[in-house]
Amino acid sequence: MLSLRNWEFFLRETFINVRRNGLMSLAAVSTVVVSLSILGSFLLAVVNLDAMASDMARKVEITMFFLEPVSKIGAQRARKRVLEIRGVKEVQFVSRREALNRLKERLEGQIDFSDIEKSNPLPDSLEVRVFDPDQVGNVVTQLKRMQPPAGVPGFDTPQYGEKYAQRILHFSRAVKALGMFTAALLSLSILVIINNTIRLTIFARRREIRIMQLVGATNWFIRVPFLMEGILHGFIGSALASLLLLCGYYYTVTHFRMAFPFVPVIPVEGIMGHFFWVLCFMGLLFGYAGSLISIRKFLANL
Amino acid sequence: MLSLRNWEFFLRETFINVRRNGLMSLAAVSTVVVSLSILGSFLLAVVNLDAMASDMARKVEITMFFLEPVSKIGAQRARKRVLEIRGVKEVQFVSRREALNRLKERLEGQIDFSDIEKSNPLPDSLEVRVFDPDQVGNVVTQLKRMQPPAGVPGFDTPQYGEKYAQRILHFSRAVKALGMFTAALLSLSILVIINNTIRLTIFARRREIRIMQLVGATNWFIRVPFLMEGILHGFIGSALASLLLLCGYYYTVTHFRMAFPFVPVIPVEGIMGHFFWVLCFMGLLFGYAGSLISIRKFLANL
Amino acid sequence: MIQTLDVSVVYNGGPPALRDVSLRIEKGEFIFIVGPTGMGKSTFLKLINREAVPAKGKVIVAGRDITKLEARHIPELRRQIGVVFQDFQLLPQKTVWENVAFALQAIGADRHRIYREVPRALELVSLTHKANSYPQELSGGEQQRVSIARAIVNNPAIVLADEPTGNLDPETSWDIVQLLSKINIRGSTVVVATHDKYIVDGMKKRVVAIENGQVVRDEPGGYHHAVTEELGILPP
Amino acid sequence: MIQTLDVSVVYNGGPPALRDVSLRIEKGEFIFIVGPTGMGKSTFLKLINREAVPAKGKVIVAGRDITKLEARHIPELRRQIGVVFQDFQLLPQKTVWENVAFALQAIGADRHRIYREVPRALELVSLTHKANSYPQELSGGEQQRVSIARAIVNNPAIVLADEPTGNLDPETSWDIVQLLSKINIRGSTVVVATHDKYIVDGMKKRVVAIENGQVVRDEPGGYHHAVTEELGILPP
Ligand SMILES: Nc1ncnc2c1ncn2[C@@H]1O[C@H](COP(=O)(O)OP(=O)(O)OP(=O)(O)O)[C@@H](O)[C@H]1O
Ligand SMILES: Nc1ncnc2c1ncn2[C@@H]1O[C@H](COP(=O)(O)OP(=O)(O)OP(=O)(O)O)[C@@H](O)[C@H]1O
Ligand SMILES: [Mg+2]
Ligand SMILES: [Mg+2]
Repeated sequence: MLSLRNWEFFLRETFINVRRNGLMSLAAVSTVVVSLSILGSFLLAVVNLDAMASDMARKVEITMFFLEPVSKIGAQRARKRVLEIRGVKEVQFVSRREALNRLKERLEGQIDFSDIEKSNPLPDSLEVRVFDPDQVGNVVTQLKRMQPPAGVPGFDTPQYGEKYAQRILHFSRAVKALGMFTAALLSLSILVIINNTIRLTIFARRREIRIMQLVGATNWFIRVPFLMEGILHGFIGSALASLLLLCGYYYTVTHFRMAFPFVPVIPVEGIMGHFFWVLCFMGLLFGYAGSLISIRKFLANL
Repeated sequence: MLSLRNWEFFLRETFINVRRNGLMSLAAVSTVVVSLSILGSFLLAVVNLDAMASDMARKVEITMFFLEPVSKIGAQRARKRVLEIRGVKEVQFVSRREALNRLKERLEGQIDFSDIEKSNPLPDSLEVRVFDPDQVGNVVTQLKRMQPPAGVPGFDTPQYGEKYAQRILHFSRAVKALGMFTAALLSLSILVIINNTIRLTIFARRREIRIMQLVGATNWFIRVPFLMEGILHGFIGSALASLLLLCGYYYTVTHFRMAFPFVPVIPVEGIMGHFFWVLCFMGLLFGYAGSLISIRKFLANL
Repeated sequence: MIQTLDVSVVYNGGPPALRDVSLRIEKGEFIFIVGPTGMGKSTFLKLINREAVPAKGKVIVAGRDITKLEARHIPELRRQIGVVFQDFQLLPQKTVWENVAFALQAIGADRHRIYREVPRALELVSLTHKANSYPQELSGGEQQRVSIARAIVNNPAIVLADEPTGNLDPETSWDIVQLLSKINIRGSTVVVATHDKYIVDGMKKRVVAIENGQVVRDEPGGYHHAVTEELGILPP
Repeated sequence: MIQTLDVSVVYNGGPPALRDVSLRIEKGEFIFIVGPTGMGKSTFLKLINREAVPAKGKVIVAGRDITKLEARHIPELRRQIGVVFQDFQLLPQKTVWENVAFALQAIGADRHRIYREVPRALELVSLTHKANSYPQELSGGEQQRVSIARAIVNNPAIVLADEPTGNLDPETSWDIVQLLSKINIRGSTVVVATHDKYIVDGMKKRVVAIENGQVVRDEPGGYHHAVTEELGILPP
């Protein structure tokens, strides 16, 4: 039934319709552009927020205090041992001296350090970072079990801001969940909007559909050009939206980085290809779904 | 020209049109609902983010270290003096003992406090909070100039996390600016969407407009029912959106508070009245503007 | 009084639909416009209610050259003219009653007048029983009669009827023409474009024949010149 | 062969538009349906292409009871029927050429056939020069002829013409009826609903008169019974 001849007809038909219904095409495309831009911006924001939250979570540190002062070589050995534990990403040795310097910096002006500096009550330590913040608990358990290598003093119980870590983790998970939920809701909303728009463009041509039926055209013959039109509108709209968003994102990221160099943002290159195609696919899908749903109603009363 | 009789006609006309064009009315209203819900959610998020940022900024503290240990009465006198300074909101006396306890808590396990506890190298201090984080600089200047009351030791230079405060302030301002900018952009997008939808509903009835012109109806006579329809659609849509958002917000806030009790969120009561009316007004305005812009085109070719 | 002076109408780039047409229709006249299909009858009627704007020439209606009318004054002109459109032009979302009433509402008539005139007009075209139907629910002839009722409901000074009997049987056609005639006697100028030979021959009124956009005949009599001669009516 | 058996049509709740109509139209017949306006002629034609569904009775077209036809088989039926609609039903977004071509495209005709048949059909109704115009740019009679061209372009087994000459002058009307007659001679069954007394009287074909939804006369002859008697043609 779907011969080449038909496809030729449908293609010509679609382009003619788009051209002759300029106003409606414009309305449909601009609605797609605007609504997918909204959706896209939101997705970009969520992706970044998620990256930030993960970044925060990744900063959770476990500190292993040596029970006694340790030699450089001993520290290195201990460090290697810790690095072997699964889930550990990074281990840094912090000497008592360094630790004191850090403390001084932090409490500058609040404490008179002259007394303390002489005795230095701070111990040597290892700072452990993990790959996956979810694994902190596991890593700590293993750290507790670990035997220090020969010639190296043992460790105190591993310390980490348990409450803080929990909170950050909680937060990062909430961001992810909320982001996904809201993205789903927003996608649905955008689908409603695009569907409404396409429905109205078809509604404006309901008489034509009726006439085609009267002349003996089958429903699929009438439907195909409308579907193709929906797809075309969706695709053009989403391609424009993608372009707009990428430019906007590039601009924003550049400025944001200058203003907040300490906040991690995903670079344009990191999302470009992927994002572009996802959005175009969405536009296409929404256009198709919108016209499929809408035309059904008008084809009903044969 | 606008007699009572006309208004009666217009009102009846509007309601008849809305009823007879059920499908179009549904499309228009649901588009308004969805798009204003998006806008509304965004505004709610921005308002809350802004509140959080302000809250953070408000937590910036200035610490005044006494040069020598101070008596309770002396501390009270000094506190009063500081409170008189413009822009100061709150002043709290922190004794050396309290300060040490706090430090212990913060550095738990990192330092052996037995040495320090004996000598306690921490000074007595006043913690000063300001009303407006923008005023921190001013307040500090005044604190520096301040003479301590008689019988009270002087102060060290006031200390505050200058960099941190700047950052928070910067951040809070950025949130506000970005929020406003994005809100404006989003509003514009929503206006485009609603305008497109209304334009399509009018487009579907372009022949009717032409017929009315041929029968001798003036443009304003044709226009008024369309405008009223736009307003009605906008109003109904926005009222529904408001309701939806308030319910959703109430639900979200309740759950969010349970999950993150330390994050300040604006309670439903705080936004209810105001928000409801703003959104309805927006819907009304968008509906009106949309139909005004759209109908113009179709009235042109008399 | 309606008068056209050397009027030509050109639809975007095509050959002229009317060429140098000069015609004078007196107040209170009853006139038929006849001619083969696609020769310019409707275009001539459209000139009078300014649906069409001439490329050249003057169109004078009630002493005013309406080719220079500003857009905002067009409704005033159209309110003095009742038009039976060849394609009816009924509002699809309105019932028969509302369609007829709209012509009165548009001129700002009060409730009282509307409730008096609309039933009367529907009565005249025998459509009282279809008052609450929508145009799509009517037969072709019924739609045509709604268009007629709307055209005459506000007693316009001028009635333009474009093929008002194309969808009516001979008996009903004759009734409708009698109705137009009655309105004419009450003072309205009536211009009827028609293909209905029976009616034109039967009425023995002034007949203007348009062919290829030009007036080729203008005399009282029948649809064809032969009939006019047969009737023994001489050109004035 | 078209046959209706005790068919009644009721439009949502109103009085029946057709009442117990039984009519048999043989293959290759040429038949006129006449009757006053709003009495059910169009409804009768709509039964045949299943635009209208009877409340009661059977409608048999080409040996099949189409009242029980499934929705997806309706296009097959309609492709065998060319319809001249009373209100033309032209696609406003398509040119004259495209409108006529659409009837062929819908039945899956190839390019070659389309490029051969469309110009031929336009030629038959003398509209070759308007091929690239849109329906809104045509006069009433021209639109009507486009509708006719579309109805005959694919040589349908049945042609239903609803008031095909309502917007045409007597000469053109006669040409169109001759055209339908020619198509009839080539084998199509032709059913014409009309008010045109000239044509019915001139053709001397079978005439079915419908009044108040019922067949009140069925005989070869003229528009009115009197004419039939005058012509000296007796009912079969
Ligand atoms: N809007 C338009 N755009 C382009 N051409 C037009 C337009 N309206 C009419 N024409 C052309 O002008 C010519 C005269 O049209 P008009 O409608 O005046 O004819 P008519 O005498 O009323 O014919 P009919 O008896 O068929 O109604 C026709 O050839 C027609 O195609
Ligand atoms: N869709 C519809 N809904 C309701 N009533 C209808 C519908 N179509 C037709 N009718 C009614 O059915 C009756 C017959 O209509 P039909 O169109 O068959 O008449 P007709 O003989 O073709 O008249 P005409 O000569 O005026 O075209 C009319 O009274 C009409 O009002
Ligand atoms: Mg005409
Ligand atoms: Mg009919």
